[in-house]
Amino acid sequence: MSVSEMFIALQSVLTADQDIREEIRREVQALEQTAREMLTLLQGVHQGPGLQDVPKKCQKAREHFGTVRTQLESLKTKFPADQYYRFHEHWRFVLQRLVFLAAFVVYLESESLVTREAVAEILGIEADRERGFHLDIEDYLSGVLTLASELARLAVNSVTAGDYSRPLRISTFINELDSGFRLLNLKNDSLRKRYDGLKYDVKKIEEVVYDLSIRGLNKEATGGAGGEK
Amino acid sequence: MSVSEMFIALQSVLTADQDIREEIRREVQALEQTAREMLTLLQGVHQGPGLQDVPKKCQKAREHFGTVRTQLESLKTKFPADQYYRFHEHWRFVLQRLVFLAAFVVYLESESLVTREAVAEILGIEADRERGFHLDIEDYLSGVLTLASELARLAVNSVTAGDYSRPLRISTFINELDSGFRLLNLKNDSLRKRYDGLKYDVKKIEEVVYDLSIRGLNKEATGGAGGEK
Amino acid sequence: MSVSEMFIALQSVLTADQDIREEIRREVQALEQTAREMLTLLQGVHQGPGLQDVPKKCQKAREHFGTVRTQLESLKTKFPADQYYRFHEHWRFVLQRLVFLAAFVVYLESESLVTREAVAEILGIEADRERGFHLDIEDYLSGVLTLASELARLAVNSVTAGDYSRPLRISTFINELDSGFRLLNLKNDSLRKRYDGLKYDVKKIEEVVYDLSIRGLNKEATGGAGGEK
Amino acid sequence: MSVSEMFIALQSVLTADQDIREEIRREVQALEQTAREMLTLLQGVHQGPGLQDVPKKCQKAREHFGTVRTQLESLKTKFPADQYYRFHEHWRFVLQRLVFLAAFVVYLESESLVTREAVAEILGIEADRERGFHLDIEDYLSGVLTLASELARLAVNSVTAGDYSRPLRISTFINELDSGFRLLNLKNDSLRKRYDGLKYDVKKIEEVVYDLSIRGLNKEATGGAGGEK
Amino acid sequence: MSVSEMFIALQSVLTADQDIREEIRREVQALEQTAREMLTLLQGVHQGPGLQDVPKKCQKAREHFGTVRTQLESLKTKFPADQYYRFHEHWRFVLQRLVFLAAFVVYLESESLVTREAVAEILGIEADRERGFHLDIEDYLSGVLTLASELARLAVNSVTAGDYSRPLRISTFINELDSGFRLLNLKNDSLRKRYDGLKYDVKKIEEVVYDLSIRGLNKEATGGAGGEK
Amino acid sequence: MSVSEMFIALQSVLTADQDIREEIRREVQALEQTAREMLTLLQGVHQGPGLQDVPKKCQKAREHFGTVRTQLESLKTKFPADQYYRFHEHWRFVLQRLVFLAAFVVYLESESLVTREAVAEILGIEADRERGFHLDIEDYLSGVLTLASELARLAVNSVTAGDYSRPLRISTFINELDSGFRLLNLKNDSLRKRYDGLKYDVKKIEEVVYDLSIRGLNKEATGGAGGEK
Amino acid sequence: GQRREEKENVNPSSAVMVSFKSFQLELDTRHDKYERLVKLSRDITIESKRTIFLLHRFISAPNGGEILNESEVKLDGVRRKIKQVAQELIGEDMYQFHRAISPGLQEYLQRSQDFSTSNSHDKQPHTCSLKVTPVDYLLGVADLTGELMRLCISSVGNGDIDTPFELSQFLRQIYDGFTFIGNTGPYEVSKKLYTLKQSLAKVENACYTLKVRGSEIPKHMLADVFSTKTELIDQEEGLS
Amino acid sequence: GQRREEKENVNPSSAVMVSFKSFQLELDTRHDKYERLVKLSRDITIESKRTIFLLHRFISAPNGGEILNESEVKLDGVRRKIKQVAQELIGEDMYQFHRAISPGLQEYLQRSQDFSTSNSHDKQPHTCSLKVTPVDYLLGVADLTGELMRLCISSVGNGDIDTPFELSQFLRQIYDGFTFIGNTGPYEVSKKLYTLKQSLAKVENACYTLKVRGSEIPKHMLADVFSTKTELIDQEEGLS
Ligand SMILES: [Mn+2]
Ligand SMILES: [Mn+2]
Repeated sequence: MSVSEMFIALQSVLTADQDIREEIRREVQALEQTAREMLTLLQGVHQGPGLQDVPKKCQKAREHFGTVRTQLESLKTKFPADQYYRFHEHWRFVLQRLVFLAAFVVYLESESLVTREAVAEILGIEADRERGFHLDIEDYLSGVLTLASELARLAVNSVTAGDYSRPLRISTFINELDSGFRLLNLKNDSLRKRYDGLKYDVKKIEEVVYDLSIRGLNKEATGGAGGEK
Repeated sequence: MSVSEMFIALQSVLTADQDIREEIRREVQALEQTAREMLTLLQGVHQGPGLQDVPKKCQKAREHFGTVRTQLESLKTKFPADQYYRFHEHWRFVLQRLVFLAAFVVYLESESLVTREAVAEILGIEADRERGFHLDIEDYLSGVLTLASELARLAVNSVTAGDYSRPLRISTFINELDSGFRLLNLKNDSLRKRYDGLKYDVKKIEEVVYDLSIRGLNKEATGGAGGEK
Repeated sequence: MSVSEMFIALQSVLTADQDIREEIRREVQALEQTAREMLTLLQGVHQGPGLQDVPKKCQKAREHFGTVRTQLESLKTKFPADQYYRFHEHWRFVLQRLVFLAAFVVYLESESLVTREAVAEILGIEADRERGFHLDIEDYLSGVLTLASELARLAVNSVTAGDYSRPLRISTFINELDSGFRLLNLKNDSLRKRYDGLKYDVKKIEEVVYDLSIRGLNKEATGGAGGEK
Repeated sequence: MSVSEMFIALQSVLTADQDIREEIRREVQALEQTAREMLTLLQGVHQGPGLQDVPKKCQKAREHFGTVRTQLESLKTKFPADQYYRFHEHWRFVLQRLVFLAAFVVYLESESLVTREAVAEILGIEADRERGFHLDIEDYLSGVLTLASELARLAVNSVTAGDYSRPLRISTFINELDSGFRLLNLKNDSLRKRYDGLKYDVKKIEEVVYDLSIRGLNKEATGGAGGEK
Repeated sequence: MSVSEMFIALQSVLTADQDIREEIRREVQALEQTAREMLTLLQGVHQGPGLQDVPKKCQKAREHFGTVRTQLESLKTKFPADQYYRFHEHWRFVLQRLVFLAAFVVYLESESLVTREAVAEILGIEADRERGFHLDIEDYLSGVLTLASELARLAVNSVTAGDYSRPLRISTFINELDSGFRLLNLKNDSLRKRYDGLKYDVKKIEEVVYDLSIRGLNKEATGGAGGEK
Repeated sequence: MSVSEMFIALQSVLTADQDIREEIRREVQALEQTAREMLTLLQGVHQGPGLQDVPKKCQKAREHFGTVRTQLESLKTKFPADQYYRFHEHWRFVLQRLVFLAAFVVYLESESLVTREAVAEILGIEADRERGFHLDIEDYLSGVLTLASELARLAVNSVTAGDYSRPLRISTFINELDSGFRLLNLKNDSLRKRYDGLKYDVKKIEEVVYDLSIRGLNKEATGGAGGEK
Repeated sequence: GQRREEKENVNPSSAVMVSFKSFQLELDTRHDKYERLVKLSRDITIESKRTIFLLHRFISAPNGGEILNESEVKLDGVRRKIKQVAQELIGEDMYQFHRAISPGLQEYLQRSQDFSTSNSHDKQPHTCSLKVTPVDYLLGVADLTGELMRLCISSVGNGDIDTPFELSQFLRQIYDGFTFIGNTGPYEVSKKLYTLKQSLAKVENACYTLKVRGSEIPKHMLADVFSTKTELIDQEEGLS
Repeated sequence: GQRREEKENVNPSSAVMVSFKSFQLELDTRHDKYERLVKLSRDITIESKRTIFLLHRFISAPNGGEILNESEVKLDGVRRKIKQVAQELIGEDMYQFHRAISPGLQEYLQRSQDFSTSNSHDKQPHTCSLKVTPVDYLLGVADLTGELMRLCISSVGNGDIDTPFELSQFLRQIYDGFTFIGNTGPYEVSKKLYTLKQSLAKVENACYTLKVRGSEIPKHMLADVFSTKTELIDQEEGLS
């Protein structure tokens, strides 16, 4: 093979690579669009009457996840299965966002933390690297951290909407999450930075709980919320 | 044509271009001066008694827009109409600032979002690219985002001034704006970055509303403000 | 018109803009591919035997320019004619490269400097801003400067290939070019910086001529080359 | 005069210049040491009990200014009076810092903005360029901007220390300063950038005042502070 | 004096300063234009027949210096005499270039190094700081270093033009210059860096002389050149 | 020890460190001055008659090394003996230059490579780290590389001066040096970069030898040089 | 092209070649040692960071010996590495390899100070034969303030309202100290001032928030707060 | 300051805590592997560089088995390290750790190409289970051209005047190849174009010099040159 033939071959490899990236980018854009729609839908819970139709919003979100699964299914076909990390950067961001959305829906439905396996199932991908297109653990954790700050915001808006019990339950939930994260040895990377933000979310929720407790609203809440939930 | 004749011809083209830029720069400086004066005028609403004479401030600002229109009129004459984007960078920044000022005045007057068409009219330019010196859509959006952070500040200062109803109305307005922006698929980097800031403005305003709610001041507000508005 | 209706309208404008950019990018990529092929072709003149088939290479390059014209023709249709400068950045680089290629071919054919009008004709575009998709003066100059450094390299390699007359002719040409550039009052920073490089090209070529002179090879050359040219 | 004699003469000029710079550097180092000591002293006001002995701290700082005056007096003697701008860079930074310190002391004493003339007097230098070693206007403005951010910090720490009236007064002061700066048409890049920071200081202080207002602490403050001031 | 009155006063000072800078910039542009014309004129010596009419070129250049003197005279009037170093950066570059041009003319006329005093006289300014608008020593040295690299180029081109004696004389001159510079203890970074370039000029010229020697052309030269000079 | 006492202690350590550095810098400046004088002295060998009084120049240089030894003796006393590498950067450059000067003198005297031990002795320092202020191996090698490029220049100038045997001897010497350096595994640091330059020196000398040999001057040389040396 | 004779070879046993062979050995030995130190430094950094995380866990949930044991094990590992570094440096000028080991040492210092601030069992610094330069020490201290800031925010989140005030006091002293040193130190130290200022601001803001929200207790249902408090104290006692 | 109750502790055996414990293990394992690979990559880089130096020595003084043996030993070391890398990556997605191993691999590639260009004994690439990405390959090639340029300059210095012309041919082909790829590859590749252009210019200048100086032979004492040449050839034969 002559030098110039070799470079022609190399260029065709590079071009193929670029084409793959182009296709991946297109798929990712579609995913981002769906994610944005879900986000708009779920943002509704922060506004006054929004907390009432949580179940309906969750149901609608679940339908969107059907679209997401189809889109991810299509994404998988765009590149060789064993080169996940070669193209990881392309979908990393949107996958973290989808993890957050799944975790938010599951939290709103059952006030529990979605497991990595459960998110993978909701998104129609694998939890385990060996088995195919999977959910990287750092992306899962990153999505969970987004949930934490969304819940801090929800605690604030629940009070505005007159629901005094939810902040207390959020507080318990977030404390457990915080303890979980404390177990991890994070490097000085983006996850570590985002984890530092969790402390502020915990602090914010603690302040809401404090505001409720000094006004005795926490008891009222505990009473009232029992029936609501 | 000899090489040197050719270069002499080229130089005369270059000189003409430099002269145009010089003139544009002068016009833009005058616009910046007017914009700065309007800003000082409107900043008054953040201070104690400022909220009372909002109408008067708006009226004065409207007068300044007369000057702006004259200055923009003059700017238009400095370059061929079809070379808007050749010189766009020169006036981009001041135009975004003027959009913000117009949007702020309109909000203070009617608590509504100024449309692109309306801003264009206030500034005496076109909303439509084909019709001449126009308002680029990204510049419009950038000005609107500045409005959002100004309103977050206004929410805070309204409470200080004892007006407890305004933050609630600002909250509704900003939520609508946020949903609007979520409809957009922003590619432009600087705009996207500025849009990320909107999230903080929304949160800030929600916290103000929370502070009012937990102290029961929001009810008080709705009562008192009904008449005020 | 509600806020959300307004933003839907804005999004459609933004989408249209993004689509235009996407299409332009595709056309530019095709142009870059052609330009790269021409470059590889013309770089052949630096190879020992390459100087022999200069005419053949030039002819082939001329054929490539046919492709270039078609591609530029297609590029023009992708956006409104009066928005040249809105999208200028997209094709600026490839256009400079094409100017260089045209100037190189013309130099190899006739040892003269291609005029801006002639380049425009080779590329099938306008020399004059008012008449449509045109060749910006700075892009023309930038391409010409690239020619200068290519000729410095050619002077060296001509000697290696045993052609002692070419460097002398290149030297005269480049000196004329240098005088031409000195007539310009360059403000554009990137162009000015590139112009500073011309000085080194001039010096390099002078040193080649010196090496030939001191060995009496310049006389030999003038003799032999008279018939060759 | 031979070349070497000429260069020997030149070297003696260069040496003289280097000696001047060396001496200036030494004086500036001494000034920096004094400035650092004053800073450590005045930072004490942020400590809980620090606000009590503000008068004592100011008095001590005033004594340090005696040292500063002596040091500046010595600095002046190190170079010809008409070469201020030749060596400006050497003392620029420390002079800005001293302006800040003077402005801080004056604010703490009288809650007013020190004028350029007054700073010059405190430092024992001229306000007026023509009269000798003077205070450059940009250095004065830069020092004043440092004051603004120090006051933002002071507002926060005053509240922590239980002084609820000070933030209100700081807010009024900083708003006046902000309006003042808006009258300027800043070209100097570094100053303009620093001025952009003022906006954040204003906002921070407004939020402190807000926090006090919503808890009714501002009224309490005005009552208590009336006598204090 | 209120804060706003104070800032209005400050603005008027700032405006005056900006106006001065604007005027200086205009004068400097005119100087640059003249310098560029002289450069084109003197560049002619590098080309074949150019060495013959050196005296005529020098005479013409001398006439240009008349224009330069008028322009510098005008520049001086634009700012107070004792603020030379406040605006030094504006004319620094063009002054270095003019020093080079003067040094080149003087070298071509008499093959000697122009003194600082002589340059100052040619430019119609002072050599001595105390006496007014003067020639800074570093700017003088910088211009002289430019002469060195111009002479390295001239040595090369002299050989091409068949003048074998000039390189030998240039070699002696440049060696003297190099020894002169080695007497200086340069601290100024940009000057030191440029001085490092002198080493290459010296080496280049030595290689030209070597090329002549090994071919016995240096003897031929000394013979032939004796009459020529 | 309180925190503030601790910082006072730390500052005094830092100040002491700075004082040491200041003193070192002063000593190094003196060394640089001596080195510059020696350089001017030895540069004489490149010029026409310079090659004749090599022995005298070497003797004078030897005297200068007396001064160097005294200055290095003084430098050693300025810092703790076991912290050589803490301050290494300060004297690294001048030490490399002194190594070069010593190596140049030794070469001129005996046409042999000075050993590390011998340089150390000439400079009055240690070759061995354990025994005190020593000569770092990389500094030694760096100085030797400077010698190589000085010899390349000397080869050129010897020919000009009519000494045709010296280039041949230099060639043998530099070839051995090149083989030596080839044994080293250099990191991608400044030494590696400087070593890359050696190849060009070897090439230059080879060219001189070639020029001599095609003219048969090498034999003449070998004959003539026997007596000369 | 024409081919010309290659040059004669250099005698491989000449004095020059012999000495360059010894230079080869010397340089290789030095580079190898540098490499080993870089690797040790990386290990020390990682293990020190993990120990810090461990301590944050301990502080937030001081439930016992398990974590302390684990941290002792980790610490032993780090100390072993440091001993290795010290051994590599026996008879050497440590400044020659300073760049290789500095990052690890700083991280270790930070960890060991963090530890001694929060755990009184172990206040004395570990004796190891390594000298710590004042600059490394200062940089370690500056890095420590970042961890303390995190601790402060966590404390507020955990309802602990004393720690922030204590920490703000301490951080302010460190900040004042750095201000006092200012630009007399090397660039790296003055560069830290900005980060330090930000950390301090976060802690001061936390204290401010605690104060402001604390100001409301007396006015709203004061009695209720007290009863809640008693209740919770009872609960707490029941737990312990 | 007032002290408030600390929050109740989180149950350490809750589902969340259990899964986070497993996350801890997974992350630590991954980071440890990354660290090991970084260290291996550093070793490979250093040893590859040393092998390159060895080969330059061989080329300039091809006096035998000693150097070739030494280089075989070194090569074995590098191959062992590469095998270790391959083992670490068994069952892994190599792109996950690409950043850790890429520098070492590039240096190794460069070395092995350098070797095969100059030594026909060993033309086939070593089989190891590592896949090399085209980008790493290109970067390795670009780096190789730097070494070849050095070789070219050395050749001229050693009086070898064929090698430069051969090398210039080869480098031009590589340069044309990179030009052809242009900006279709990632940024790192197009960034190399500039360095490559400079290396090529150095080689082209060397050829130019050879040509120009060669042009003088016929005119000056032509016979003498021939006699010298014969003389030297004799000498050379005597040596071999
Ligand atoms: Mn740390
Ligand atoms: Mn390499």
